[in-house]
Amino acid sequence: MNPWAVYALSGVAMFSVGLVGLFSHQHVVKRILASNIAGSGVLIVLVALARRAPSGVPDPVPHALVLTGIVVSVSSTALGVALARRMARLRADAARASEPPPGSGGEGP
Amino acid sequence: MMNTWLPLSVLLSSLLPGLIIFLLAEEQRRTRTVLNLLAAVTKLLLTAVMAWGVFQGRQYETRLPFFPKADLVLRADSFSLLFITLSAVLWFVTTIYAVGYLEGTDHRSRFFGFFSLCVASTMGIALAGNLLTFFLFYEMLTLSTYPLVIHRGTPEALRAGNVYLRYTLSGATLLLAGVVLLYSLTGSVEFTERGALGAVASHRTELVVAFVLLIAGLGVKTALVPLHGWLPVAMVAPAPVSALLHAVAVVKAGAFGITRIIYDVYGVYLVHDLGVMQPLAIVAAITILYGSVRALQQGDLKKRLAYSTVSQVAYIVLGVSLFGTVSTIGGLVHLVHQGVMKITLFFCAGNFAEELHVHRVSELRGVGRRMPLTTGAFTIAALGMIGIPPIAGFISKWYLGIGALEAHQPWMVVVLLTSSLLNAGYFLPIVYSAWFQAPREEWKPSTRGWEIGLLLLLPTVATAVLSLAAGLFAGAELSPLGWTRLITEREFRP
Amino acid sequence: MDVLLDGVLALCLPLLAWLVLRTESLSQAVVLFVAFGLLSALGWARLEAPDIALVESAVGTGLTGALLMHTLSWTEETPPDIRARGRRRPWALLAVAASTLMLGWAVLALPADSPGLGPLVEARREESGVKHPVTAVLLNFRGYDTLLEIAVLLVAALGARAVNPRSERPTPDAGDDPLTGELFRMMMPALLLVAGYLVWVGDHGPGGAFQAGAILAGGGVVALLTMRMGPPRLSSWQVRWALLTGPMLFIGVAVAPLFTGRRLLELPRPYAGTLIFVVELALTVTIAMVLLMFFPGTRPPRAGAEGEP
Amino acid sequence: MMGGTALMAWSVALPLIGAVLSLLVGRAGVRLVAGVASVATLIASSLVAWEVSTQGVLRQQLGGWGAPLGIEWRADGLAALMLLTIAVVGPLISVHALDHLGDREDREFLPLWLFIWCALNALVLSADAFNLYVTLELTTLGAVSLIVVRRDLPGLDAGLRYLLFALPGSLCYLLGIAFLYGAYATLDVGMLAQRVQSGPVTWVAAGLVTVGLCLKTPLFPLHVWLPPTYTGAPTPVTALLSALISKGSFYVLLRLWLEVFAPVLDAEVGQLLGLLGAVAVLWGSVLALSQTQLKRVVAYSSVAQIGYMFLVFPMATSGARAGVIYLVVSHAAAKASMFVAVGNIHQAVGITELGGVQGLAYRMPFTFLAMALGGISLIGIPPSGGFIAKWLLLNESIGTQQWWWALVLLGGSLLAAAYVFRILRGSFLPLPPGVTVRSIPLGNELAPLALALIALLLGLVPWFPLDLLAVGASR
Amino acid sequence: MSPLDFLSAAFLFGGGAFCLAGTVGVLRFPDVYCRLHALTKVDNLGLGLVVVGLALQSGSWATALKLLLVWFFVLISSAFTCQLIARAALRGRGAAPWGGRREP
Repeated sequence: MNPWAVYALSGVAMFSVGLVGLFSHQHVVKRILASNIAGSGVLIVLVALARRAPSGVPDPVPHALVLTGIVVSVSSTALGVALARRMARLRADAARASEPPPGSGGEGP
Repeated sequence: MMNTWLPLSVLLSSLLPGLIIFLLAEEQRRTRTVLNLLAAVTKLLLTAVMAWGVFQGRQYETRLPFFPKADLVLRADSFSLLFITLSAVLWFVTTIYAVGYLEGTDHRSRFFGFFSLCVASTMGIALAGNLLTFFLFYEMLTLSTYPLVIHRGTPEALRAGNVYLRYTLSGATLLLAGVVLLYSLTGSVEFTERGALGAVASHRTELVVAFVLLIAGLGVKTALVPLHGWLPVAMVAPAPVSALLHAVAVVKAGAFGITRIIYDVYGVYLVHDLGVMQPLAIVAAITILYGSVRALQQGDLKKRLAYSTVSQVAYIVLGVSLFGTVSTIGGLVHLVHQGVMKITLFFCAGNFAEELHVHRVSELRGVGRRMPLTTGAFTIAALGMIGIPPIAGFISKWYLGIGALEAHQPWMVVVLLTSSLLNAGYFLPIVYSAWFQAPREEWKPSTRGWEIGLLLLLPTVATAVLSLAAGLFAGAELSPLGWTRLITEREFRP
Repeated sequence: MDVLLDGVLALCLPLLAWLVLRTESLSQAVVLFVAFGLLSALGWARLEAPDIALVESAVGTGLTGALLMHTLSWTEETPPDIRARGRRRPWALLAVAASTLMLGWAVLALPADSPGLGPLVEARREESGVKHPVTAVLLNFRGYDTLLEIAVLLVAALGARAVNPRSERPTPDAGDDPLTGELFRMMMPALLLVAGYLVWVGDHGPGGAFQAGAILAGGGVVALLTMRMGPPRLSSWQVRWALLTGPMLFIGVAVAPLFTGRRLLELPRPYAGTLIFVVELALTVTIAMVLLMFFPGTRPPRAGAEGEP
Repeated sequence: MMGGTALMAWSVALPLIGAVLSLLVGRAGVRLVAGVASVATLIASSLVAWEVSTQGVLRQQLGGWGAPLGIEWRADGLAALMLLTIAVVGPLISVHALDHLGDREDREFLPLWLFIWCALNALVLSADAFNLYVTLELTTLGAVSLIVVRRDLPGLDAGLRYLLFALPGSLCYLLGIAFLYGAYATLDVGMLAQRVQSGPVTWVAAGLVTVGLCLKTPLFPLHVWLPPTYTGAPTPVTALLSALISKGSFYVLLRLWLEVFAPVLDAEVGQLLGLLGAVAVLWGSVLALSQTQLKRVVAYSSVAQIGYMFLVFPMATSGARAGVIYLVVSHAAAKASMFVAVGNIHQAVGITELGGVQGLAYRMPFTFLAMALGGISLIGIPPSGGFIAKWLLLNESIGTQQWWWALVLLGGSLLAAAYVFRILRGSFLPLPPGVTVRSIPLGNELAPLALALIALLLGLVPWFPLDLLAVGASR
Repeated sequence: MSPLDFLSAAFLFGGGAFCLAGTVGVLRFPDVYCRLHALTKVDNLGLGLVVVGLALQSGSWATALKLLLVWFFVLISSAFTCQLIARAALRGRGAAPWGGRREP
């Protein structure tokens, strides 16, 4: 069991935890966390593959892929979080609108 | 070849005006009527030219690229011309009738638009050179007739539309299945004399399955017994629609299709060899009897005519499915005769409803005094349907009878006789009560000179005269009988 | 000795992931998630991927963690539903085990010593005008991926900004808070220096536009949270130009060879290096700006109940 | 000067430049810049299609590096036809969207649409597995940002739901690609096709890629996000989603499956996908029949139509490939016209139930005609592209002795007829009393009609697209 | 094992011990302020020792300087964070500091 396989297996485990977590939780932020974890899992598998090179110098292509992968997963997480925040805000306003607001903060556009 | 554009131009002569009429505003009544009549006249002329050309033995064919290995083919052979002439003549007459009938109603642009599309698809069906083109126009016919059935926009019209769709679309699906089965066997199914499936005759089971699918698909439009439910229901449509479509275009398209399948796709020997001729004849016979019996029970005049159509069209299928030239002639000539006679009956029914608001048979007592000409036309057509010489109906039944004997099917003659008796059963009382019984209360006299608007009266009388002429001058070369004899002699030598 | 370290690290990464998802309270989950991010950064370091460790810790853990904590203050704490916890656990465990087994079977079936495209990159590295192999792959060999990835960033920024209405972006008031003011004054110059160094070092060592952009964004977030700077608004032209010079430059460089009959993104050999450096510099600003745009600024004082947990 | 390969580059670069410039220009010139960029891209795409039809398959090595190292583009007939579809259907929907969305939102709609257009063009041309991942991700994020463009609660919920289903899809796809790279040390689809052998890695990779892309397309068991997302999103965005964006992931699956996985995997897997497609057809149609909201009916019909597309996998012949691509293209045009027409009705009458269609034929004739033609193409009645696709697929299903797919096709089109005519039926009824009709700009009415005419044209002139598709067909 | 290695090993051990102490402190202390003490002071010192230990082993002044730089940055940021958390706890949540009594 050479070292790269250990990390690859742990990456695969993280991917499964993330994927199952994503589909089994209802709360939006939890699901975004889960998708992030699954993303890290995949990326760790990719880099673990790069580490197999016998010559010691790891293969740079997966590294570049993972860099792109991280940026993509960050932007999708940020978008998800922004949507979740906005929905929470709207739901809070809707809830507050149902009972008279003492003095409401800034309203939507 | 110079005449490659002729079949296409016949098709376009009703397609283009149809599209233009769609765009016309409701008030442009004059331009719409002129356009309609112009289209009808040009179609008549083109058909005449083509008929004369085919009579001389020339070949007209338009081939358009469609699939890499299958083209759209419009070919005018003698058999397709029979159907085209019938449609062209009757469409011309019905356009006049429709202009009169729909005076003052709304959405006429839409009506005439779909009306022309409908005739264009009928032309397409007649001119189709291969099975794929036939199927394309067959489906377009369904699409263009549906809006006509529900033209009035009333809830019953919509219900009738549902029933109509349910039948025709499932029929189309069966037909498509059959067509695809044949195409996957042979690659491309061109209509050729004495059948195009010689090469694959060995796949007997697939051929039988395909045949059953095709006939079932076409049977819906031909209103064969189990599949006829939509015809009486579709009578809710305005009179011109039920006249042209359900007496001529839609129903005949089915019968025409069955004939094409039997003679030009399979070839009469293969069909006989596969042993499917006999069951088809039996179904036709059952439809004939069933249609006549149900017609007896109908109180509403249009429903009665509808059921009579169901049985009459089965004559054509019967004639075609009997293994013999004489019965084929009988079947084919009945295609024309029944068209002319039935359209007269529907025109009369339309006139009665329009003028006197009479729908039920019982209310027709003494109508002869009030509308002599219409009732006269009704009588001629009714007698023709029963099969009394010299009107056209007699000739086709005569040939059918002899054909049945020649094909050693004596029980067919019995069916023909009983059906004629039944026809008499449901037509003669109407004729008798119309002429000889006094009306319950005096009809109010007609306000204008004639018993009904000229636009409605002339077409009725014209079609009655036509059915009489078809009977009297049957011997002539160019009469329907003469033309059918030409077809059978040229194409269907069994 | 390091097998033990790798083994422990590889084992506790998925365990920590499972913990993150199992805890009910959201704030705890986010904190655990940040810890998980740091551990995975350690993992990257162990796998000799310094570039990724840098980006992961700066962006994956730092900024995302800050963003999540920030969001927590807006979303109410959903009451933990005990009943669901019991029901979900065994089914989820089973699914995780099954998929890990299946994927693990495939991992073990992978060839153990295939060098991948490493030697090929090594052979053609000097043609790319950049010495560090990862930057060479990222910006020259597979430059097209990076071009599209910048588009991804812009789209995400557009989406996040569109959803974040103007009224909730508080205006910057310096305030006299000595603590944050001091922090801001000390940190900013250092951050700018480090970011500049990272862009420059990207040429021959682990570094580059993403890492530098992340560091800059970190500085920006500090400024944002300490009310020193309002969140960047697309309506002001400075923000737009800062955001879009990078992509425009990159597209220009990509499309230029088409005019001289060469292929898309075919950088001319002699000055490929300088071109890449200039593009990276501009991209750093873009990435920093985009990452900043994901932050909506501090939440305005919530009316009614105060002191949310 | 403009060689075929350069045109490919321009068809991707132009929308990207358009998007960036329209962001830069800000409120004033967005429509101008977006318009110019759209026209330029339309020209570039059609020229590429012309080059492919005349000179055969075009290839380009980006950055001048070879296949394993750099990224390669491959434009065969399939790619050219997709380019054309996107270039024609997309702008028509965006023209409609400009009037449908308020003026504030259209400033965000145009740049995002241009980004998505660039992503779709890149996706169609690219022959590199990881590059496909980036384009898929760009399309997904662009779609999410579009869905939430109105910032209302249903839109946000729809966007989040879509994001949280598309993300795992992309990750599964990425893990599948990682395994393929691990085993065969290349990301180029062409090289993968030569190197792939049957083995645990390939099976798991194929499984992951298929599950991932089925999540995004969405295929039946994974389609739960589609109806709420399609109804929550603003209508023009739903039109874009259903017509083009969902086709992107299916295109990737088709390309990978037919070129890389099919020869290696045994036929049962194809049969499974076909079976799922069949269930999707049944499920989508039955649910479409039971809906009362107009938009939900059309949304569920998307589930059914996507079910048809998966019938290509059991019969992986070139004829089936042509058939399914024809279905994709005609469904794009027809479904887009249906959704845009629904948008018109909602805008004009404000009723979202099926009753909203009542009396439609009189007051909005173009919209009614668009819905009718679109519906006919969905059912597959002759004068429409849908029929040609159904015909090709039927021929293939009987040709490869798998006649049960023919049953699915025929039964499905009957069900489709049921729910399409259920919508159209009402339009012949007279105008319901008390319904005020706001007149909508002509541009809005012509957009669905143009889309519907494309679907009709596909039915009348099938030989041109089919010849184009034959270019570079693998088997 | 040259004397340099012995020295760096000693430093590393010391650093490790302090970090352990800090963590135990975080776990055992009763309220947020004490835990902050443990976290900021003890762990930073532990980090300092580890950094020195590593610097001795690194062999080149440049890396040694960089390591020290790392320690310097951690020092600054942990100082500020500790202050901010304490202020938030005191003002925001009003958590009273622990009065030295042992809860029942």
